[in-house]
Amino acid sequence: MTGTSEGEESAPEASEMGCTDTVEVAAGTPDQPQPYAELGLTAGEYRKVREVLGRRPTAAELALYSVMWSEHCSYKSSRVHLRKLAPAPAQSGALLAGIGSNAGVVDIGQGYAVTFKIESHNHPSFVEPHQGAATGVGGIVRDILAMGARPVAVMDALRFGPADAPDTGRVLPGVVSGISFYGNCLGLPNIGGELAFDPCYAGNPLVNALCVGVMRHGDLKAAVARGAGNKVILFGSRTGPDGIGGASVLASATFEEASAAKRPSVQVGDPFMEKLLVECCLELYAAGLVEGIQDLGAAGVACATTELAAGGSGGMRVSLDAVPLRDPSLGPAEILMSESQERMMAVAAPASVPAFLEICGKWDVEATVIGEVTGDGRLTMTWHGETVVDIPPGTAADGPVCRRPIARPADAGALAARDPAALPRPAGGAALRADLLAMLGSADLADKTWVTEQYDRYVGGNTVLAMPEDGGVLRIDEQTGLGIALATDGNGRFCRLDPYQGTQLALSEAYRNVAVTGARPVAVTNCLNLGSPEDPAVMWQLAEAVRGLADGCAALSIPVTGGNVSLYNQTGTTAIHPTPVIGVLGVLADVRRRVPSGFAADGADIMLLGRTRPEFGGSAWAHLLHGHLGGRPPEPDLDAERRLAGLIAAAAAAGLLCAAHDLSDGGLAVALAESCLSGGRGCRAELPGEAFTYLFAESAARAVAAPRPGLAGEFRSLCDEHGVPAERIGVTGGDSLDIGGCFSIPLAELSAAHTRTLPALFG
Amino acid sequence: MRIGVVTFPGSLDDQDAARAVRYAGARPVKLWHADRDLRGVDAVILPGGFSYGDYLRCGAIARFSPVMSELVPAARAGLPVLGICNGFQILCEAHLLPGALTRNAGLRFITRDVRLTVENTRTAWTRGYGAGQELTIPLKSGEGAYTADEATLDELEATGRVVVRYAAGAPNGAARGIAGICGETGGVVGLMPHPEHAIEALTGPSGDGLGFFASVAGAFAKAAS
Amino acid sequence: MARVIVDVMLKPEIHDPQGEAVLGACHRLGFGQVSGVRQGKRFEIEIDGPAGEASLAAIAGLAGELLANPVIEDFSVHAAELPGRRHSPGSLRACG
Amino acid sequence: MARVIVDVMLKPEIHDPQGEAVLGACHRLGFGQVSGVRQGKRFEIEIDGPAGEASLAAIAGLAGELLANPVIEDFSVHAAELPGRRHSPGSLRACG
Ligand SMILES: Nc1ncnc2c1ncn2[C@@H]1O[C@H](COP(=O)(O)OP(=O)(O)O)[C@@H](O)[C@H]1O
Ligand SMILES: [Mg+2]
Repeated sequence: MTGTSEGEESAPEASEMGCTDTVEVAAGTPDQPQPYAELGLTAGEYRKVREVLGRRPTAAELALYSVMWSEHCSYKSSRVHLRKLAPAPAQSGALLAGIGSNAGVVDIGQGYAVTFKIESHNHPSFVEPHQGAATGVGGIVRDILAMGARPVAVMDALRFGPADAPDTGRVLPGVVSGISFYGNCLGLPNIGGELAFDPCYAGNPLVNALCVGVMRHGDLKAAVARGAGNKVILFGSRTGPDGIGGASVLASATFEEASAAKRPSVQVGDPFMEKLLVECCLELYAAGLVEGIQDLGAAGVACATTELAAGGSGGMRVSLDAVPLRDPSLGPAEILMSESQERMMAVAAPASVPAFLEICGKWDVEATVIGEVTGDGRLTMTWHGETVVDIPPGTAADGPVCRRPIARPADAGALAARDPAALPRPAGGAALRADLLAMLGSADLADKTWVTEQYDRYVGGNTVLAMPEDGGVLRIDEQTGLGIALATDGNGRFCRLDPYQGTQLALSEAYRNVAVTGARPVAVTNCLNLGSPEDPAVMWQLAEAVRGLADGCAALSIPVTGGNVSLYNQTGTTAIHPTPVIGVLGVLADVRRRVPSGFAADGADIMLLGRTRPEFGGSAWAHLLHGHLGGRPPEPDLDAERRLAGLIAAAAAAGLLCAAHDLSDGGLAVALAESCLSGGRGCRAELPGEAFTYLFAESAARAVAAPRPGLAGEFRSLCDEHGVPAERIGVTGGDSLDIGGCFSIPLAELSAAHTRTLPALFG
Repeated sequence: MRIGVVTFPGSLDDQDAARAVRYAGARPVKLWHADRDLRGVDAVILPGGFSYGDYLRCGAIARFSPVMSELVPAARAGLPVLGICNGFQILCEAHLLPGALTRNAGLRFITRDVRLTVENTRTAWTRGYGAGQELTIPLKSGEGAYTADEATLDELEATGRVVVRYAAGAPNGAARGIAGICGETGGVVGLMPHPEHAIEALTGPSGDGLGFFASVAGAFAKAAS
Repeated sequence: MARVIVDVMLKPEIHDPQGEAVLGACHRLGFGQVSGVRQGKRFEIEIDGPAGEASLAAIAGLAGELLANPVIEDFSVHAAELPGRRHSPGSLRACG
Repeated sequence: MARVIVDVMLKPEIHDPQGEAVLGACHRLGFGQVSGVRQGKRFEIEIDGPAGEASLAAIAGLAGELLANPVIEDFSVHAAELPGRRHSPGSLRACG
């Protein structure tokens, strides 16, 4: 047995030299200066803490409030805007838990529920790419675990500076190896993600990780400390000096400050411990021993205790001496702020404690009772027998709300006026051919095997579709074939041009990626990556992105179930492109009906679905061939997206399709090339109009679909029924991509252009 | 018949191995690393994963588990044992198989569907295959390069103990393209690629891997009839 | 020809799950007297010319740039006592 | 309390892709005087009691059984000169 009982004194090191800043001391020394600014609190916030407490905070309380009120934990700048995302009742029918929980939970039928969420680990991944990305995966997995679910898969959405920049050569391989190391070692298949490059991410890569979990309806867990007398148990890794100050420094300040003054120690991930923690938690849940549970992420014990206490009705008393330490010199403030990984906190009835500790012992997971639930509505903590924290937990958990100034960026007009129509267009087949090969060979559109080969996509034995498919598909139930599909998408260029429409385009794309697998999209998660909220232009981007997402989800009738906001993504005064990354979850009644993206059969008609317009603002063609960003992004058409998704779901369920692939970056030309390469066969196509526009425009709500030979007529009628414009543009087969009247590219040449780029860059 | 699947702390493909056993018509039996008990099973699978995190060396710590103290003598006495990936590493560390698995040549973890040639169809786990049959099965490992001294390699070759070989060159730098080997009697087999991830086209690149499980199950079915 | 050794260890404040896993295994194997383990890397580097101050300084530069990750690791550099010496299994040295 | 060091290196005849990768990187970074690199592991082991002959022998046993795989690796064991010594970045030692 590894547990010890509450209050068992663990030989206190004389770290505080007998001068612990207790509540009593604080009350008697109101004028003692405190380093609130160094901890990231403003003078106003510090005053607010004093007001709430009716005295100055103790050192431990100051640490606690500073991390809880950091941008990262409190969402103080974004909260007023995020309220718009609360779904209307019509959207939220299938929601079992929504925004406000660790992760939203969606009913997918047959008694199953799915929980999923995406979170950023951008700044830690810049400082230490391998460990930063690894612990990013670990953190989001614990969020899913805390909902009562078994984590079943991960995804990663990555954005870096220019592919050939030296720092990208440092950051990218490290990030990928970190995700690979942690996810593989944890046994979670990686079923998809993104990889994009843009100079705006050079000093500020984006590392967003998504985890999805599955549970039975009755298994839902909540982060609440209920029932006076119930015990609070901390279990998992010991608490060490990892990332102390990380919550406030790493996640809320700019890099210059962080590296100059207070570079915090890096958190190191232990996926083996996380695997034990996952199995241990699931066994504790199954045994009915858990009344409430919370993962420890940013702000560690401070956050877990305040959120559990604030979630319940009573209060909580904690003995910080009982927290098992890896470094015995840590004091109360450091224990509260430590971001040591692979820890969870649970509330259990006293009678359950022995069984709880026994299960932890079975999994070699150290577990310690550190406190209990009380009825006094206070969160109190003791250190060496003296009270060092005594606060109303809600005041720390809720945090301040800032209504920051908002202003449309000064360059918005000029940017919109820079119309891509003025760019020189490729004239003639040879030029079109060269442009396509250049695009396919660019790091953005190149084959991503160099990355995805480092991820285990097979573990678990339920992966039905994964990279390079549009969406990842997992089997949930072996008997019925019930399954889910997931995709994440974001497009910083579109959002830079218009964050409202750009966000809707990201939503549309993720929705469409899920739809083309044959799944019915049911829910949305999101990670809003933006610059400094102190910049009114960034706040405008945030407000517009949220408004776009809210309106988009209402139009598609699917709820936002949760997400994450990452601010201060900038280098100096230059913010990244606003980059909301949107994750969409879909459901397949039977995964045996899933639709792959590759042309895997000869002689199938190729249908172009949707309407193509000369839309090039923010397009891959303008960016990759001309380094151009300007004009208007493509027009989102959510109604058309909905019809397209309905069509493919119906066609897939009826078994009409052998392939479907959505059109996005690089338009039809890139989509056809990808379907040829992943299916291992060519195709012949005739363009229904002006070649350049048909090949490279990025109009939304489009896909190519290949009905099974002999079923094209049926598929056509279904297109009419769903009101989706459909045109037969060609047929699969042969060993080249042949665009009638334009060009022909042998598959071998296409494949070489597509596959050599990333290995050449990263070894 | 009953086939045991051992779960070590950090085992990941134990569910998958159990599913493969089921698909092959046999009954999977869970074995726990901390129990000195094989529960009377007819064969044992050591599944893939990262036992004890594999931080020291793959399989180095798992080798000392209580269950291994039962398994090693049982295997020496003829109990069929299949080690997949981490299981192969454990068998080598436990000296049930010669040689060792070292870092991939490219130093990166590789997940790739590889083609294998079955070279030995006399083992308990491969007798259902045809000699020279090609299989497409996923490989997923970071320390998968099989290594042994030249004398051992020569002996493995001479005695037909190379069970499966990479058909198109080893993607990880394995000596002589060796993907899997067997012990002296053919009851103990270890391989780096994952046959349990190739038991149906829905979730794998093929159904080619099912033969490993069907071989051992079929052998027992025959013996029982 | 000389041999220079670079030892790279995680900084003391950085969590070392590898070392912890080994420590746990030591205890299970009955080596109860072991109270802590840290696992790091050792590089044996052959250089042209002698292992004088200049070479050691160059190797230290290399270590800081390539062999160690200064964000989480410390390193030390020293000349090997016997260029070309091979570690033999179980050799006991009382040097440091 | 004492500290014992166990160095584990791949046997010379075993291919060392990590060492080779480091060698290649050395040359790319302009450290042309480096002619060979082998990468191994270093364990810093804290033991209760002094690092006398008996302890070193016990640790050698541990190394042979657990820390090194004798099929592919050699190891050596020695007492650390200063128990509790911390590696500082770039410290140069001429000992060995
Ligand atoms: N962009 C967003 N959209 C919707 N909900 C969000 C967003 N960002 C954060 N949330 C929600 O706010 C809550 C707090 O988020 P977070 O701090 O990331 O959770 P945790 O405490 O589990 O890490 C969660 O319910 C999360 O889903
Ligand atoms: Mg959480």
